[in-house]
Amino acid sequence: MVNVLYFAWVRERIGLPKEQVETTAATVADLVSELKEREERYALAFSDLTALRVAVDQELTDFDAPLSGVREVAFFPPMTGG
Amino acid sequence: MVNVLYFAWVRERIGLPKEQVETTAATVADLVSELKEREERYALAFSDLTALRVAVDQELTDFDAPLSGVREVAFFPPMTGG
Amino acid sequence: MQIVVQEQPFDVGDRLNQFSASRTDMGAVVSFTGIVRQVDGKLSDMMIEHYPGMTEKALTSIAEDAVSRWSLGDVLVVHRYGLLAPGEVIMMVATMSRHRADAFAAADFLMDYLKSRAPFWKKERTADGNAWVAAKDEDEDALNRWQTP
Amino acid sequence: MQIVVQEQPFDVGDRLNQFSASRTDMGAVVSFTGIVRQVDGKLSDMMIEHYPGMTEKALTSIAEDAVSRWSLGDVLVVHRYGLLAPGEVIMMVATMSRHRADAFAAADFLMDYLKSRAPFWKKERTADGNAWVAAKDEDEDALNRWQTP
Repeated sequence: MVNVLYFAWVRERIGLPKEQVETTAATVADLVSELKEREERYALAFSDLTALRVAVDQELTDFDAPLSGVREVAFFPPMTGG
Repeated sequence: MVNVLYFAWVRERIGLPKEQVETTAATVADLVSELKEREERYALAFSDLTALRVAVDQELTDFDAPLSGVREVAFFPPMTGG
Repeated sequence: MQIVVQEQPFDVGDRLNQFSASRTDMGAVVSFTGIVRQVDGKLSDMMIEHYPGMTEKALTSIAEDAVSRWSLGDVLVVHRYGLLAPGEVIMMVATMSRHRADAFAAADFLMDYLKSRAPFWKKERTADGNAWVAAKDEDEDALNRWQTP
Repeated sequence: MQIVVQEQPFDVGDRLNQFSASRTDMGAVVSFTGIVRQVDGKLSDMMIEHYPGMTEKALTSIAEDAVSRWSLGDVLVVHRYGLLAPGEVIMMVATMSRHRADAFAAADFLMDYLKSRAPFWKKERTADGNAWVAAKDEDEDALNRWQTP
């Protein structure tokens, strides 16, 4: 079980800020594949991975990051702080 | 007749901040030569021109600047603003 | 090092004065203030979303990186989230150092990293509709300035 | 453009707040504050001498140069002279621009030129005696960064 968080337009497209996901995915990319299978809104949100960033346990990482032992995965567009 | 101003350690060595000088010097360098002739304290203050800067009518310039029509000449060490 | 993430407005001048007064052995203080910019009178407001928890970690990590790269007396980062009107302060950074070069470089570095590596997202509401502010390629490129070979 | 040369202390925070609030179409404000730095507890005070008349002209000319090089909303320079104690503010510059790169570069530029081209001289009084602060070669070298080829 992993907490999945969505921010900005990813949150808007998927329609919720956070959910618990039952998964055995080995990597972030595997988790994304599982989510895309679920519903159209997920497929839409994850249609272009180059437009997305991912954080695992609140650290920015890549889509090939392993999910073993991970509590929290977040998907969001490129950040615009400052 | 030109107003000659001295700042920082140039002022201290010469012993006054400002004086009126009767001169027919063509350039700043000529004026410096005249001043050095006057007294030991002037010779001392102007002994190393590379350690000095000059402004003519409140604009930074070089020692070969002409003095024709000039009202004010200032001598000082390199500036340390900020 | 002071990292503050908050919804409520803050006074940049007060913050900067406090920061500057905290040390007497530092000769140089640089600050950057980011303000919601009015564009052609069209912007109604800006909603800033962030990632609570990760935001504080990311800002701390960026500030620690700055402290390791330059000789700094202290670093301050204050960043707001929530709804902001045009003219309101979004965030500030301040750096202090003995001599000016370190404080300037560190503030510049902090802003480049904050821009692309701190988890904030901005949505602008204008007369023409609402839109998420897109990240700029030039902001990502700016990070290359700080790569050590 | 605001150029102020004065003997009395001033409040950097207040000045910066006023400066920042004067425009709503600018998203970035950078400030630099120069402070009398305490060194090993030895400095009693600093006397800053300047060249009245030329100082204002030189500061204005440097600020105009910055305005011609970058896209700036406004420039502020405040510089004190007279007797200052450790911890007191000597001077500040502030710049504002739409995007951060201009404000950063302009503030950096202003400081480099102020350092070597504005007619101020500093004398430090310490336990070991009094001495004029010497100009540094690196400050003169810093000006080369801004030469356009």
